Amino acid sequence: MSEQMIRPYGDSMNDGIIQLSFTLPVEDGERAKKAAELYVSQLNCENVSVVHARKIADRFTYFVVYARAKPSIDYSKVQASEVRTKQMDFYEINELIRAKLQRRLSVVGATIGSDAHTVGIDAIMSMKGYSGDYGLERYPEINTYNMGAQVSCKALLEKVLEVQADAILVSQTVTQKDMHLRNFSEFVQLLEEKGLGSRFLLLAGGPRMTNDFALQLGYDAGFGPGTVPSQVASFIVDKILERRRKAQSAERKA
Amino acid sequence: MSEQMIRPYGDSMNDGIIQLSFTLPVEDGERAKKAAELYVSQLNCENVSVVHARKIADRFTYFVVYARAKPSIDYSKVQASEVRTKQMDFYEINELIRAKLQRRLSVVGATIGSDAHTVGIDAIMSMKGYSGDYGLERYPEINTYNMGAQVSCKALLEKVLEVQADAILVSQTVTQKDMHLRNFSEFVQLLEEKGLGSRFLLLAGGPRMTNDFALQLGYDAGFGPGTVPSQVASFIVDKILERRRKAQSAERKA
Amino acid sequence: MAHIPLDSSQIDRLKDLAKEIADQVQDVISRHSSVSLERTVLRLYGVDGVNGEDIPLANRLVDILSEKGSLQSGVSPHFAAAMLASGTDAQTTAEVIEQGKAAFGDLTGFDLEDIREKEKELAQGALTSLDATRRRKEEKQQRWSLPRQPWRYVIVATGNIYEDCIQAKSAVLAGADIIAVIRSTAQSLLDYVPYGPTTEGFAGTFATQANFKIMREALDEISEQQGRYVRLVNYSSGLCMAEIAACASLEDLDVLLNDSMYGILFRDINMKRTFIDQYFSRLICSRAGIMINTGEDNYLTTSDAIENAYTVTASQLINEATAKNALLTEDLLGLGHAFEIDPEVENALLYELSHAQLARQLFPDSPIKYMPPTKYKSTDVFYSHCMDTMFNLVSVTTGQGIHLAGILTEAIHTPFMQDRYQSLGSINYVFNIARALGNEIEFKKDGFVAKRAQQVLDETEQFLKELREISLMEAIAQGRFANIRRAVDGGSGLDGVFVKDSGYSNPVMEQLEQDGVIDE
Amino acid sequence: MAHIPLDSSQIDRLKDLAKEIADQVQDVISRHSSVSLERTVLRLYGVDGVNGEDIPLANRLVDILSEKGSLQSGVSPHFAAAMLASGTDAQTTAEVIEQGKAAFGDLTGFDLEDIREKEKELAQGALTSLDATRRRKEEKQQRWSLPRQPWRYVIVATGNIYEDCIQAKSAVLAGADIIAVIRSTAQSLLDYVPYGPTTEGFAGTFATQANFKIMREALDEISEQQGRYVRLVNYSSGLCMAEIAACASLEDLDVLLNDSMYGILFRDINMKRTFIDQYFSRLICSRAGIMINTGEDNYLTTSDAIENAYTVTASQLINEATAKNALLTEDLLGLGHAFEIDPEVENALLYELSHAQLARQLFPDSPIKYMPPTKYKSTDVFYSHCMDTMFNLVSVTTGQGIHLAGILTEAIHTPFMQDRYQSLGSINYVFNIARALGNEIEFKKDGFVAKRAQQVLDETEQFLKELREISLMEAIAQGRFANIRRAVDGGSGLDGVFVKDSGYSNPVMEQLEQDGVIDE
Ligand code: B12
Ligand code: B12
Ligand SMILES: Cc1ncc(COP(=O)(O)O)c(C=O)c1O
Ligand SMILES: Cc1ncc(COP(=O)(O)O)c(C=O)c1O
Repeated sequence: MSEQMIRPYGDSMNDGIIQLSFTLPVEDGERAKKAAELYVSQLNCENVSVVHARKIADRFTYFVVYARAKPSIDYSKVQASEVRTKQMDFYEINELIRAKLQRRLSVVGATIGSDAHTVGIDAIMSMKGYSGDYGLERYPEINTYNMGAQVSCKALLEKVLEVQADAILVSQTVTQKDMHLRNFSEFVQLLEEKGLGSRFLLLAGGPRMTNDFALQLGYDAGFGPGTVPSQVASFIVDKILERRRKAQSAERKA
Repeated sequence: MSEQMIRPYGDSMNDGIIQLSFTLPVEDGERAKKAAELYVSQLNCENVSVVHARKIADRFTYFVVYARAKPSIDYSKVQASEVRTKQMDFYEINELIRAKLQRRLSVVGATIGSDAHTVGIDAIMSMKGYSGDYGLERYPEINTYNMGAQVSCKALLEKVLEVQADAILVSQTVTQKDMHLRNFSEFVQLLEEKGLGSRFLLLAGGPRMTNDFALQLGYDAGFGPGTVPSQVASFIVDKILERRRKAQSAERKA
Repeated sequence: MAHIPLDSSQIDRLKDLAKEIADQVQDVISRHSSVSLERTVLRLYGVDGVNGEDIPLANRLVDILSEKGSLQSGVSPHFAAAMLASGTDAQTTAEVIEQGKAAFGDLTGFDLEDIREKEKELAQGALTSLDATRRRKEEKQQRWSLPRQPWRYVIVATGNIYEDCIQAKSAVLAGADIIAVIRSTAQSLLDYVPYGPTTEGFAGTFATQANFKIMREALDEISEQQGRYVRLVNYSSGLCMAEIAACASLEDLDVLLNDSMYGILFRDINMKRTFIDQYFSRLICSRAGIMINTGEDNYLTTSDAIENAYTVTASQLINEATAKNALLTEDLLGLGHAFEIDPEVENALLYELSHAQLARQLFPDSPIKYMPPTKYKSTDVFYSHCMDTMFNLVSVTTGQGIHLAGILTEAIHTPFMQDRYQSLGSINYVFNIARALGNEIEFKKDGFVAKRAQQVLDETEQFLKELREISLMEAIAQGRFANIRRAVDGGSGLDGVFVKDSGYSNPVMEQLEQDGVIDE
Repeated sequence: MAHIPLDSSQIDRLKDLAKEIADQVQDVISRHSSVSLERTVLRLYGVDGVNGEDIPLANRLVDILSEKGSLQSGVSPHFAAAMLASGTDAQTTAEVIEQGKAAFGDLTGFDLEDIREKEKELAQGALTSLDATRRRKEEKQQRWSLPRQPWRYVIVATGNIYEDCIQAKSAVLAGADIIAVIRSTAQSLLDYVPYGPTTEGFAGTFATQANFKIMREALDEISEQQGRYVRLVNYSSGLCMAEIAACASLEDLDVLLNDSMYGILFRDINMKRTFIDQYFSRLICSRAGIMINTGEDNYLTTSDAIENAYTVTASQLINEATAKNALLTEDLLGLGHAFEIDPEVENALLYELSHAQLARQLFPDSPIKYMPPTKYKSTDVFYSHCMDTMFNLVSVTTGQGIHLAGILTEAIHTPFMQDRYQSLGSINYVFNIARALGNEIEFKKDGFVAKRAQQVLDETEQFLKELREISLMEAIAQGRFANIRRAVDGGSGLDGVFVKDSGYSNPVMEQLEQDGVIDE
C-alpha cells in the first residue's frame, strides 16, 4: 500500500487544526495564557491560539485552545484488528449450530468485580436484545446463563464449569482508575491457574473495549459500543466450529 | 523564583488530562480510530482514549479524544508582558492632561484594510464607550478622530499628519489567513518609509491582540478583548508624558 | 407556573393506595431488626473507631453479641449493662469489650431497672445530638440564606476526599448550591462503614464520618465566602443505611440518598434488610433534619422512560408514603425523576415537559429531584452538552426543586473539574434567560402534554392497585420495577436480619416514634 | 402554532406607511442608472469574460461609453448598434469593441428603428434565460422535493471554491438544506465582478460566475444522493448588486443576500447607488425565481437588540415594500431578524420568543430568515454551543422559515468542517425533540411576550411615521438605523451613478416591469 501521510483537517487539507480544552493549576492572567500557549506548543503544535481563559477555582484556570498540530502520520501503515467473522443472522446461526455442531451451545455471561452495570451484558444476552437484534436467550440452539453484575471471578468460573460453557462473556463498564483492566486480567489469571487457559472461548466487552485491547488482555475477542447480539453469536459459532475442525484434523494426524 | 512544574489538571494534580476534538481525512472505522489514537500519541500524550468517532464527510472522520499530556513546564519561567501603566479614571486622566501637558491630546483611530469591523474601535473611541466606561470622544482634553473601517493605511496617515496626532489607534478584527498581521505591519512600514517610525504613539487592538504580540509587530502596546477606554487613555497620557520628560532631559543635556 | 389540570380526587386515591402499600411493608419492618440497625444504635450511643484490623467497634460488638446468640433482644440493653459494669463512657466501654476485657451479652446479674435507666440516658444523649445537628443547620441557613430553586446539584468523585474539596469549591464558585460526594463502587455492598479520611476510591470516594467532616468544613468555608449555604449530600443506600444516617447526622450533612428500593434493585441487596434499615435511617433523617433523595431516576436507565413513566410516579408515591411513616415531612422529600427519553423520539421534549410538570404538581411542597439525561448521552461531548441544555430548560420551566447538573462527559468518565464548570455554565445561562418562562406559557388543554400526564396518572393508579393486591415485595420479585427481578429471600444482607424477641429493646427508635414529627 | 393577538388594522397601517416610504425612494431610482446597472444589461445580453488585464469586458465597454460621454442614454442602444455593425454575436462584438477594432458610443448613421429592433431581440434573449433558470429550479424542486421548515442554512468560507465544495457536501450530509458561500472581505467594494474559479480569499470565497457554477454542480450531485433539494446562496450586496444577480441567475442560484440598506450602513456604499442597483437586481431575482435575504440582523450587531428591536421590524417592512415594487412575491422574501439579546439580561429568552413570534406573524407567507447569536458569543465554545441550542429552540417553536446555523466558534474563526457538524447536531436534536412545541403552548394573554410584541409594534409605527416625514435617506443620514450615519452623497460608488437622459433605453428593465409578476 503506498504511503498516505495525514494530518488533521480544519478547513483545508493538512492545515493540522485541532481544538483543545484543559485546565492548568495557575491563577488566570496574561501569564496563565502564556503558559497555556507554551504548553500546547510542547504538544507538537504551532500557531497556538489561546482563545479562552477563565478562572475556575483558586489557582486553577480553564482554557480553550485552537492550534495546528505538526506531525503527519502514514495512514497506510496504520493497522487495527477487527473481529473477523462472517456476520450471520438469528436464523442462519441457529441453523448452522443444528447442522454442523449437532448440539446446543452453552454461554455464560457476567459483569465481574464491584461493577454493577448490567445493561451492556443484558443487551447481548437478554431476550429483548439490542437495537432490534434478538438477544442470545432467544436463540433456541444456545443455552445462556446471565449472572448479572457484581459477580466475583470465582463465582463466574464455578458457573462456567457447572454448565460446561463453550463461551464466557465478561462485561466491564467502570473504567475509572483502570478498574476494568484489573478485573479482566484477574479472570484470565484465574483460568490460567486452574489450567483452563484456552479451554473456553473468552469474550470481553464494554464501552471502552476494542478488539485490539481484548487480545492484549488475553481474550479471544473484544466488543465495544453498538455491538449487537448476532455479531457476538456469529463470532462464537464460527470460532467453536473452527476449533473443532482443528481438533479433528489434529486427531487424524495422531 | 523557585521552580514550579505544572501539567494539566483533570481531577487530580498533574494527571495531565486534556480534551481534544479534530477531523482526519480518512473513512470512519477501526483503522480510523487507531489513526486518531496514534496521532494524539504523537502529540506527546499517553493513555489516549478515542471516545467518539463519526463520519462527517466522504473520507473524513471527526473525533473526540481524552488523553494525558506528558510534558511538564516550569511556570516560574513563564513571562508575559502586560501593558504597564497606573490605571486612572476619566477625571484623573483629564486632570493630568490639563495639569501636566497643558494642551489637548490628539488621537486618530481606524480599522484598516478591507476589515469592516468598527465595533471594537468604536467601543474605545465613541462617546458611549464600553461596559460603562466613557469613550475617548467624551474626554474634554482629548481630540479624537474616528475614521471608522475599511480605511487604507495611506488615508490613515494623511489624517494623522493633518491633525498632528499624538497617538494612533489601529484595530483589526478579521484574522483569517493572518490578514491582521499583514495590515498591522503594512502601516508600520509606511511610517518607517516616511521616517515617522517613532514620532507617534502606536496602539494596536482586536480580539486576538495581546501586548506581547503588538510589541513584536512594532507597536507600543496591544489591547485585547475586554479593554475599556480609560485603560487606553491612561496608557496614552502616561507614555506621552514619559516621552516628554525624556525629550526635555535630553535637551538639558545638550 | 405553567399548569396541567389534574383531578385532585384521583390524586387523593393515589396517595391512599400508596399509604396502604407502605403499611403492608411496615408490618415486616416492625417485626425485624438487623445487624446494621443495631450498630447504628451503638454509634448513636457514642461508639466509634476501629480495632487493630480496621474493623469498626460497632461491628465487633454486634458480632460478639450474635455469636453469643443474644442479638434478638437488641444491642441496647447489653451495652447499657456493659456500661454499668465498666462505669466508663461508651467509647471506653466498647474498647474493653472488643479487647475481651469485659463481659458482653449476658444480662443475668443486672437489675433490669438499672439497665432501662441507663438505656434511657443513652437514648437521651442520642436524641440530643440529633436535635443539635438539626438546629446547627437551621442556624447556618439563616446566616447564609438558601439560594432559589432549582438548586444546582453537582457530584464530586475523585476517590480522594482532599481532591474532592478542591473540586467542590470550584463547583461552588461556578454556581453549585449542593455538593454530593459519590461513593466508591464497592461501598454499598460492605457490611460496615469504613473509617477515617480516605484518598483512594473507584469512581467515587468512600463515605466515612471523617470524610463527611472534612467536606462539610470545606463547604462551610466556601458558604461563608459566597454568602449562600451550600448543602452536602452523601449516599446511605446499601447495607448500612441507618449507620450512615447516624454518621451523617453527627457531621451535619444536609441530604442523603435514601430510597426504599434502590439497594434492592440496583445493588441486589435483600429486600427485607433494605426495608428494615431504611425505616430506621429515615427516622434518624427526620429528627436530624436531613433531606432524603430517592432514586426513581435509576429505573429509566434499565427500562424505557416512556413505557415505564408510571413506575417512576408509583415509586415516588411509595417513597413518600414510607417516608411519612418514618416521620419525614414533605419539605424533606427529594423525590426523584429524570429526563431520560430517547432523543430520537419525535417531540421527546413534550413528553419530558409533561412528566416533569406532573411530578411538580403531585408533590407541590417537596423539593423534587430532577436527574439529567444519562442513558442516551453521547461520547460526543458537544452533542451531550446540548441535551443537558434542554434538560436545564425543562427544569426551570417546570420549577423543579433540586437540579442535578447534567455533565457533557456523562458517557465517558466521572466529571473532571472543567466538565462541571461547563455544565454549570449551561445551567446558569438557561436559568437566567428562561427564569420566568414557566409563568409565560400555558399548555393547551387537551394538548399532548396534558393528555400525556393524565395517561401516566391512570397507568399509575392501575399499577398501584395491583401492588396493593400482590404486595410490594411480590411486585419487586416479579420484576415490575426497572425490569429487574429480585427474590424475597435473595440478595446480600439477609443473614444480618433477625426477628426481635419479646425482650427486644431499642429506646432510640421508641423515643423517635414517640416524639413524632418535630415542628418548631 | 403559538400565537400572539395582534391588531390587524395596525398591521395594515404599518404596511401602508412602508409602501409610502418605499415609493419616495422609487422616484430617485427611476430617474437614475449606474455603471453596474448598465454592465448588468450587457451581461444579460451575453457579454462575459475579461480582457488581458483581467478587467471584465462589461466594465471595459461601459467605461469606454462613459469616457465618450454617451452613457446617459444607456448601454443598450449603443451595444445594439455595435452588433448591427459587427453582424456577430454579443461576445464577439464585445471583444472587438474592447480591442478598439469597432466603433462604440456613436449612434449617428444607424436607423433608430433597427436599433430598437435589435435591442428588443437582445432583451428577449435575456428574459428567456431568466425564465429558463426559474423553470429549471422549479423542476429540480419537484424532483428532489423541498425539506420542511425551518430550513437549515450554513455558510462555507474557506476562500477556495473546491475546498468549499467538500465542506458543503459534509454539511449536507449532516442535514444542511441551504449552503451559502460567504464572500472574501473586500469583494463588496469592488466595482466589478471577478472572473473565473478562485482558490484564494479572505474569510470568504470570491463570488464569480464560475464559482457559482462549480458549487451548484456539487450541490446537484449531493441533492441527488440525499434526495432533497439543497439551495445555493450568495451575496449581491455591494457595488455590483444587479450584476451579481445576473450571474447568479445564469447559474441557477436559489437565494441572494440583497438588502435595501446593508451596503449603505455596513460597507459605506453610497445610498443612491445602492437603491438604484438594488431595484434592478430585485427585478432580475423576481423573474429568475431567486429568493432574496435581507440583513436586518446586522443592525443588532452595532445597536442593542432590545432598544432597537423596532428598527428591525421597520426595516423588514421597508424591505418588503421595496421588494414588492420590484415585483418580488412574498414567497421570495427572506426577511431577516436575529437572536442577539445580551444573555445577561434576565428572561432574555422571553424577549427573543416575542420578537421571533412577531416577525413570524407579520410576514406569514414569507420564509423569514432567523440569524443566530453572534455578538454575545463567547470564545468558550461549550458555552456558545448552549446559546445556539436555545436559539434553535426558539426558531422551531416560532416556526421560522430559514434557520441560520449558529456556530460554536462564532467568536473565533470562520467555521471549520467539524464546527458545522456540531452545529447541525444541535439543530437536528432540538428540531426533532421540540418539533410540535409551538402547537402545544399558548403565550399568556397580557403576558410578557404579548406585551413586548405590542410595544415593538407601537415603536415601529411611530418610527415609520417619522421616516415618512423626513424620508428614508434622511433617516439613514441621521444614523437612525444601526446607529450608523451615512451622508446622502457619501460612501463609495456615487461616481458611478448618472441621470438618465430622455433617450435612455433599457429594454430589459422595461420588459420586466411591463410583464409584472409572473405566476404560473
Ligand atoms: C445505566 C448506568 C448506570 C445504572 C446501571 C444500571 C444497571 N443495572 O446496569 C446505575 C444508575 C445503577 C449506575 C450506577 C453507577 N454508575 Co453508571 N452509568 C450508567 C450509564 C448512564 C449508561 C450505561 C449503559 O447502560 N450503557 C448502555 C449499554 C448498552 O452500553 P454498553 O455498556 O457499552 O454495552 C454495549 C457494548 O459495550 C457491548 N458490551 C458491553 N458489555 C459487553 C460484554 C460482552 C461479552 C460483549 C460481547 C459485549 C458487551 O454491547 C452493548 C450493546 O452494544 C453510564 C453513562 C453512559 N451514558 O454511558 C453511567 C456510567 C457507566 N456509570 C458510572 C459510574 C461511576 C457509576 C457509579 C459507580 C457511580 C457511583 N459511584 O455511584 C454507580 C455505581 C455502579 C457500580 N457499583 O458499578 C460512570 C463510569 C465512569 C467510568 N468510566 O469508570 C459512567 C460512565 C457515568 C459517569 N460519567 O460517571 N450507572
Ligand atoms: C459584529 C460583527 C460583524 C458586523 C460588523 C459591524 C461593524 N460595523 O463592526 C458585520 C455583520 C457587518 C460583520 C461582517 C463580517 N464579519 Co464579522 N463579526 C462580528 C462579530 C459578531 C462581533 C465582533 C464585535 O463587534 N465584537 C465586539 C467588540 C467590542 O470586541 P473587539 O472587536 O474584540 O474589541 C474590543 C477589544 O478587542 C479592543 N479593541 C478592538 N480594537 C481595538 C483597537 C485599539 C487601538 C484598542 C486600544 C483596542 C481595541 O477593545 C474592544 C473593547 O474591549 C464577530 C463574532 C464575534 N462574536 O466575535 C464576527 C467576526 C469578527 N466576523 C467575521 C467575518 C469573517 C465577517 C465577514 C468578513 C464575513 C463575510 N465574509 O461576509 C463580514 C464582512 C466584514 C468585512 N468586510 O470585514 C469573523 C472573523 C473571522 C476571523 N477570525 O477572521 C467573525 C469572528 C465571525 C466568524 N466566526 O466568522 N461582522
Ligand atoms: C438512591 C441511590 N442510592 C445510591 C446511589 C449510589 O450508588 P451506590 O449505592 O453504589 O453508592 C444512587 C445512584 O444514583 C441512588 O440513586
Ligand atoms: C444583506 C447582506 N449582504 C451581504 C453580507 C455579506 O457581507 P459582504 O457584502 O461583505 O460580502 C451580509 C452579511 O451578513 C448581509 O447580511
